[in-house]
Amino acid sequence: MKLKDILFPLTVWKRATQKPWTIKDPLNDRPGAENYRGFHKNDFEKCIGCGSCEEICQNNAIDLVPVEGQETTDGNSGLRPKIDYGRCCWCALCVDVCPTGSLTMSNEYTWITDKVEDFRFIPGADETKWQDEKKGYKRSENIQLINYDRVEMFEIEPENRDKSFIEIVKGYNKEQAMKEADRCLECGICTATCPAHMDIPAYISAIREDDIENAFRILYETNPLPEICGRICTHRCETSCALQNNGEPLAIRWLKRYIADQIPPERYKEVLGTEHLIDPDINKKIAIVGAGPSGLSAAYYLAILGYEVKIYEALPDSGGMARYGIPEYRLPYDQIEKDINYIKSLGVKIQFNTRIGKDISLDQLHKNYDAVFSGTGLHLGRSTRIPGSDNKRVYFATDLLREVTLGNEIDVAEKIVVIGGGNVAMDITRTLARLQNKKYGKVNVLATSLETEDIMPADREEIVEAREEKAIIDPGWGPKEIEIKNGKIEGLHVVKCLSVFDEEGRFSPKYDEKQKNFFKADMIVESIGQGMDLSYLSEEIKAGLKFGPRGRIQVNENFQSDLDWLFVGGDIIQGPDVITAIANGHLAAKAIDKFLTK
Amino acid sequence: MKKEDIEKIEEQMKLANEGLPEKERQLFSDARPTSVPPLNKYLEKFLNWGRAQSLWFLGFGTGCGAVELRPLMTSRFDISRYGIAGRPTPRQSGVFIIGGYASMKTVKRIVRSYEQMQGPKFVIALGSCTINGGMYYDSYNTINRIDHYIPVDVYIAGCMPRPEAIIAGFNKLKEKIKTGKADGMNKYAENFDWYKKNQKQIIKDWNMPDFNW
Amino acid sequence: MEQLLNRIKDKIEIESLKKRDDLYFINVKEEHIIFLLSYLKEHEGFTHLAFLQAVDFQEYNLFQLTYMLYNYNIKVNLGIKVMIDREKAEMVSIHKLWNHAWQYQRELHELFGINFPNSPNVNESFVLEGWEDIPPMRRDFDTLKYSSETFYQRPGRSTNDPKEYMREKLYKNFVEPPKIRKEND
Amino acid sequence: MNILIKIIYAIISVIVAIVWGLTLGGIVRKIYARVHGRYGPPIWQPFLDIIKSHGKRVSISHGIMFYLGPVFRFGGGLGTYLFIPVIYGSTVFANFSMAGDLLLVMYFIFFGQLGMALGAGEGGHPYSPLGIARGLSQMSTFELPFSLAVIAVAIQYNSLNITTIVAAQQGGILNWTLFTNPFAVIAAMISLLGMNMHSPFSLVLAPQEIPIGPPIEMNGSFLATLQTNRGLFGAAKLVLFMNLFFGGATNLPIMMIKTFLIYLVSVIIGASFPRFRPEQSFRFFLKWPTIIGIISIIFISYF
Amino acid sequence: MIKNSESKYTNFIADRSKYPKMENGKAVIDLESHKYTKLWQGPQHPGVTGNMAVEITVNGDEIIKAKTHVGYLHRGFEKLLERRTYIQGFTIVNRICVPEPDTNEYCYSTAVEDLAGIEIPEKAKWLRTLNLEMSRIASFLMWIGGQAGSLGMGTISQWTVGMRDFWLDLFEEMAGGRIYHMYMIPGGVRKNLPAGFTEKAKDLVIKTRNLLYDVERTFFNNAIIKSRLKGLGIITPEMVDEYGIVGPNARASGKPYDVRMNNPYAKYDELDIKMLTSTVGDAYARAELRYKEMHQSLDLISQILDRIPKTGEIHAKLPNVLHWKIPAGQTYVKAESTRGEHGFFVVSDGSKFPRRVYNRGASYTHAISVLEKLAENISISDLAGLMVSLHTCPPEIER
Repeated sequence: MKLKDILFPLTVWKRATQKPWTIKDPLNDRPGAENYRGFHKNDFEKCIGCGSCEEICQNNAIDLVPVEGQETTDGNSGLRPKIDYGRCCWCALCVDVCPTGSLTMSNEYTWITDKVEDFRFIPGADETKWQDEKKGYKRSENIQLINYDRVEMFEIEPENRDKSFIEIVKGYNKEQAMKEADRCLECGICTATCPAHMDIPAYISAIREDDIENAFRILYETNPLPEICGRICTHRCETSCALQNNGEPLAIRWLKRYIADQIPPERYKEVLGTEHLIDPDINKKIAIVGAGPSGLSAAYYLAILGYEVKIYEALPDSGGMARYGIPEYRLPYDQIEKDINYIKSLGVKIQFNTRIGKDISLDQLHKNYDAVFSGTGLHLGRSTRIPGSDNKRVYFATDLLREVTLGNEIDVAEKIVVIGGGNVAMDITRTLARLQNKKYGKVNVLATSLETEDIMPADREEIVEAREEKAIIDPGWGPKEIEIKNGKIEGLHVVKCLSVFDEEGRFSPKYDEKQKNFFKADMIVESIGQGMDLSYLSEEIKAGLKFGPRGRIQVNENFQSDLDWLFVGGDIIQGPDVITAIANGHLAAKAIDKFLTK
Repeated sequence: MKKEDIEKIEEQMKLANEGLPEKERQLFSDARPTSVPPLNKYLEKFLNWGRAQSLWFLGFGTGCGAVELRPLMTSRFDISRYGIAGRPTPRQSGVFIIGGYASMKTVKRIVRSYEQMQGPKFVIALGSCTINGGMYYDSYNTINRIDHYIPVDVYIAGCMPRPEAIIAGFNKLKEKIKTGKADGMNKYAENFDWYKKNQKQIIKDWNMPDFNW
Repeated sequence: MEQLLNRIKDKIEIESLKKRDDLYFINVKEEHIIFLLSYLKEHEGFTHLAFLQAVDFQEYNLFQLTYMLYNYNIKVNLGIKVMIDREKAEMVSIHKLWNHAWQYQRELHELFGINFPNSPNVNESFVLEGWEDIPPMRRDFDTLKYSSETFYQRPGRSTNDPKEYMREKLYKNFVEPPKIRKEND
Repeated sequence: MNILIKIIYAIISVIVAIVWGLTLGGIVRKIYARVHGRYGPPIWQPFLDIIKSHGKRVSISHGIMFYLGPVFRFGGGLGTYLFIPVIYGSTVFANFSMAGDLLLVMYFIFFGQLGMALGAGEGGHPYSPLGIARGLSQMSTFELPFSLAVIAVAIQYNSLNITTIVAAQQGGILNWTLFTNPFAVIAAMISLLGMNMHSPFSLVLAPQEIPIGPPIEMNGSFLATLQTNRGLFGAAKLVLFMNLFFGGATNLPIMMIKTFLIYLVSVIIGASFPRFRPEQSFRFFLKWPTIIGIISIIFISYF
Repeated sequence: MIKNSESKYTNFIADRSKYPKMENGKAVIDLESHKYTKLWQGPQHPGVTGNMAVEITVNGDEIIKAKTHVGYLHRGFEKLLERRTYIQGFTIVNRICVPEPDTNEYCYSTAVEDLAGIEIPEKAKWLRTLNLEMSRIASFLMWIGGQAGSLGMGTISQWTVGMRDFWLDLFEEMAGGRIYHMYMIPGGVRKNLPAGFTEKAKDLVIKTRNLLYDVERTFFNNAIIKSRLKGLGIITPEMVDEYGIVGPNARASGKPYDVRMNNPYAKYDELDIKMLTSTVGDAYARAELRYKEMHQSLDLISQILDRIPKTGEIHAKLPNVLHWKIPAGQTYVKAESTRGEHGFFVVSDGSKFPRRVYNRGASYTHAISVLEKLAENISISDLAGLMVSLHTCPPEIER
């Protein structure tokens, strides 16, 4: 025992002279750190109730419950997470995974109670003392537990596509599709937004499992035209995708296309299990007017229900606006054939070049068939009715597109102005650009619209691609007058458009007359909307129907008109877009079945 | 009622202690716990005040929560300022801190220790695991709710609750004691059969007396 | 290391797999295990037994036993994998080679139900007390079911699936898709 | 003097001793806390603890000896205290001082421990007898240097009456035994360390080894009695040491200061060292303190 | 490496001639003879480390036989992990050892990355190393407090556990959690260092060093500590292999095995680090070694803070974690915790859930076989000190 060893320990007393480390008031002096994982907060304005937090929670601590004052709308389920603090482990995975960033944590950490049921609460709805606390754990930008970046879709280079009508988008390959499908959160909010209410999470999950056949079956449950839809659908589902709150939405449309592309036409029956459809002994016949998406959809479902279906089509080929309104580079005709051939193979007959009202009247159909479904679509163009718009070199976009599809020669001018900012305007712009390129070797198409670029109704990628194809998009101008000299078009006078809609959301454009512009043109195409042609309805029938706003036929929720044998659907009722038409056809088919078997 | 009848009832009320081997049964008490009513109003008030001022908790780290007890007792948080101290024997402790999850093997010891504590005794349950299973809700070896097995006075949320939260929990417990609402001991005695049933359901080899005095 | 594997291959039939520079795996047959372990310990310097554990491959009706050895000199971990029958799970004890192996064997006996004859204390309980069910680490033991049946979760919880909830709220009329009328209907 | 008044005085004196002893305990806890780098419990915490212990509604007993244990312990403390004159010249604090009271006091120091041993043994907990064995062995060993020191003091002042010894030390600081017989004081102070049971001699309570040893089964009022005794006995010990070695006290404040300083020695050592192993502790007392004690006797007898 | 060490420890082997009777090298214990007492140290006992129990048979004060009982903290982690996806797993593994959760996180995350073939960014590796070293120092501070406390010197534990709390404050700023940091997520780490962290950490390194010097003066230069720890619980070099002892326990007996240097992981291969060993193998040597390793950790922390890149990614992109599948495979990843080699053996079968996750706790062997062996023939008062000197973390034994 050394003396040092006895004396040194006495130096502990040095500490007695120093200030103690003790925190004077631990309850108030110690707020949690800047990114402390304390109790939960939820910003209801951002929350969409997608349930990702519930899914990632390994403790089953989160329930999704309806909350008073939170409406269920498109892209918002109206459910909100309720957290059980008898389960939570404060790992903050729910915060990290939250696609909207609404769920966060405060730095508060003290909660004492003797009533244990209190520990189940809805952050954001229940009054808590930390709900306004700024500090606390937020979703880190540095880590991504979910992939917010879309898998790039391969497209043909502009220089390789601007002269021909070959399909631009190549579609996903297996690896890409798997990767894209992997991004899905499986919340199912998109299903409500989709007009056809397709079970999107289910088929995406099937892609992930690499079970394409099952995915294909899921598609056909609600949508018999997957190839068409997979290319030209307006994909409203993607606008409500939970991922778009923090990045790019899931490419649902491309994934649908991927599924449909994987199954060769000869295997359709085998995959869908319709190889040996029996005659269900119904002996009821249905006539369908128009071989467009709604008609085909209704025909398909009626056919698999066992009805005898016949479609009457005015044009020489089937597909309706999908064929005659969409250029081939977006939707190749062989893909339309693929879908339609399958429907035909189920026993649906199509009679082409038969215009109702002209070749055969609707009354006749009523007599010969048990029910009639009419989905005649919007084939007429609408005019701006500005001075000069009655010139013969002023065209409607729909007419031009139809002519292109029919293979008729179009007299393409050197300088063309397209009026309109929708997808149809983009379609015609790009079609004309291609034709010009073929004819003159250069492009001089200008598309203008009332709406400025940020509110243009056309898809973003359409605008981008149109520009890539050297078409000029110059939005934000209101057409005033078409200058005509000697019966020849000189150009289009426009003024700056300040706003398109008034405060109540009605169409009422306001112009700034001082800002003027003049677009030179030899040819002008109007693409500001389409109208329906209801001339096939005889007066007698019209008298039995009711008409709603904008001349639409009024139908009940089953698309049954006031004449109980006549079902109407498609663009003339809702839309216009292809998926709504398909949904209409689907519902109408079921309604017809119900109507006839009751 | 006749005296014999009372004796008969008392005989029936005795605990069976069937978990013990025959020769050990006589070594253990077979009396049930009884509910002890509070004393007269003012004296009880004074005693409650005294009880609240000096809380000795049992130094039994039943789960992860024990890791925060050491900072609590040492220089940084110094819980002794509030009259709270650890005690190594259940006989002298008045507060039982259930530190989080309790495995089946530990529940047996918790029950034993709790019963050995002398009333009034209080239980503080820390963390999610004691409330509804916490992150071990699906584990085959941890219980989900401690209040099924012993009465709990105060719950503290967290995983783990920080020392500050535990101090706040003690403050809440003190409040409860002062107002005389913390009577887990009487609750245990009154619902003794229910608690025993629950305990025996999960503790498979019950080789201890039914009530550990 | 490759040489070492070749030396072993000369003696017994093994399959080897390189996972990392410092981690190799060997598949070996059950009857060679004692020879291989003692050879590695005595002659090749794999003196440290890091662990002995089992993996349940229920679908193949096998247990995989993994002996993880370590060589202090060449600083390599070598995992030796043996497949044994799951129904009659029994393995030779290695407590004579390593003194602490009995702990692992006791654990495996309790949690997997693998028997190690002659291993000390193998029948004693390790972490469980009064366990009556099948050994809990076997894959056919459902821990959530056991837990919810035994411990009672706090009642009063219910959740909603967003998809179903929105269907209920927004498109209730959208009934099931038309059923394909097939022969077997 | 009227015996009744004497008893009333004794009661006052005992209460003062208990209060002072407990307060001293609180102060010491505060001091320890400062060394630990914290603030520590309030000084009045020991009183609150006693109230709490009395406030227990249920209190288990293990038999008649279990009751008697704390009573004996308290009796020992009371006996020790009652025969020590606390303040020199004060009638109130003179207690029952008499000729030869030093022997009685030393007897009572032992008595309490033995009583406690019986009571704790009745508790049936295996750690109790372990603690008792440690406690009694250690007591036997530290009693040896203490006895030697007391013998030296008795030889020095030629008396076994504490009052006489205190009286002999009056009149200046150099008259204290501390300076007249330093060896005896060293031996006695070392055994005081053992008596106070602070580290490194905290064998009996050693929570990490035999969780608080003998009183492991004590609870409720039993514990409260023990706690009260700790105040009383603690004060008694310190007063005895003050009287024997540090010149006694002529008034209450001096008594407080002196006892506090004597106690501080234990605290200074206690905060700096861990606990001895039992046999180390026994050997320690039997080695140097004993030798110093013998030296003190030789010193006082022949120089 | 070990020379003449034999003479050093043979001096301390207890005299076995007394009792009990030996037969075939084993003590014959007849419990019915009333010569022996059976005692339970734990689970409710302040002298055991955590919630475990040692059943001891004593003769007077001397322990004749000790038997460790564990399982009081068994939560069935390995079973639970089979029910959790790979990302969910990382939140639960850190509960395996409460005083030092980060090693678990590290091993688990790295094993998952290893199986999935993910390479994590440089900066994340540095941050992980920093986190690991910080957790080592926090754990060691708690340990030395326990070692002093087990011998009855509360002062040191009050200091060091208090100091550990400052480190926990740093953790709180760094990771958002005090005890459970959940920082090392598969793919990298969760957060960048907050502003001002480096300065705070450097201050704390200095503060801790000063405290350690105080501890050295009062603990390692303490006569009673020396007398109690020297010669207590000697681990011979032969025992290291025989019992699979790892970590400071092995290094104090002269086995140079430190995963950080033997099989460098994270960024340890780029740091200036030296293997510390001792040859004595008793409790005092172990304590001294750990004391030196604390200084080493502080040194490493300073190094890391200087070298940590200012910019860069901290997390590699993961696939959508909600349905993350990992190709089938098996791997074993180990790291050096304060108690030694801590490893995770992960088996994936290609599904969303791991097939098997096994955690090799460093104290698995030394709390059971080794403790049982070393506890024989020591005094009951030394048992707590011995147990702490082996540095046991019960939850990692039973998981």
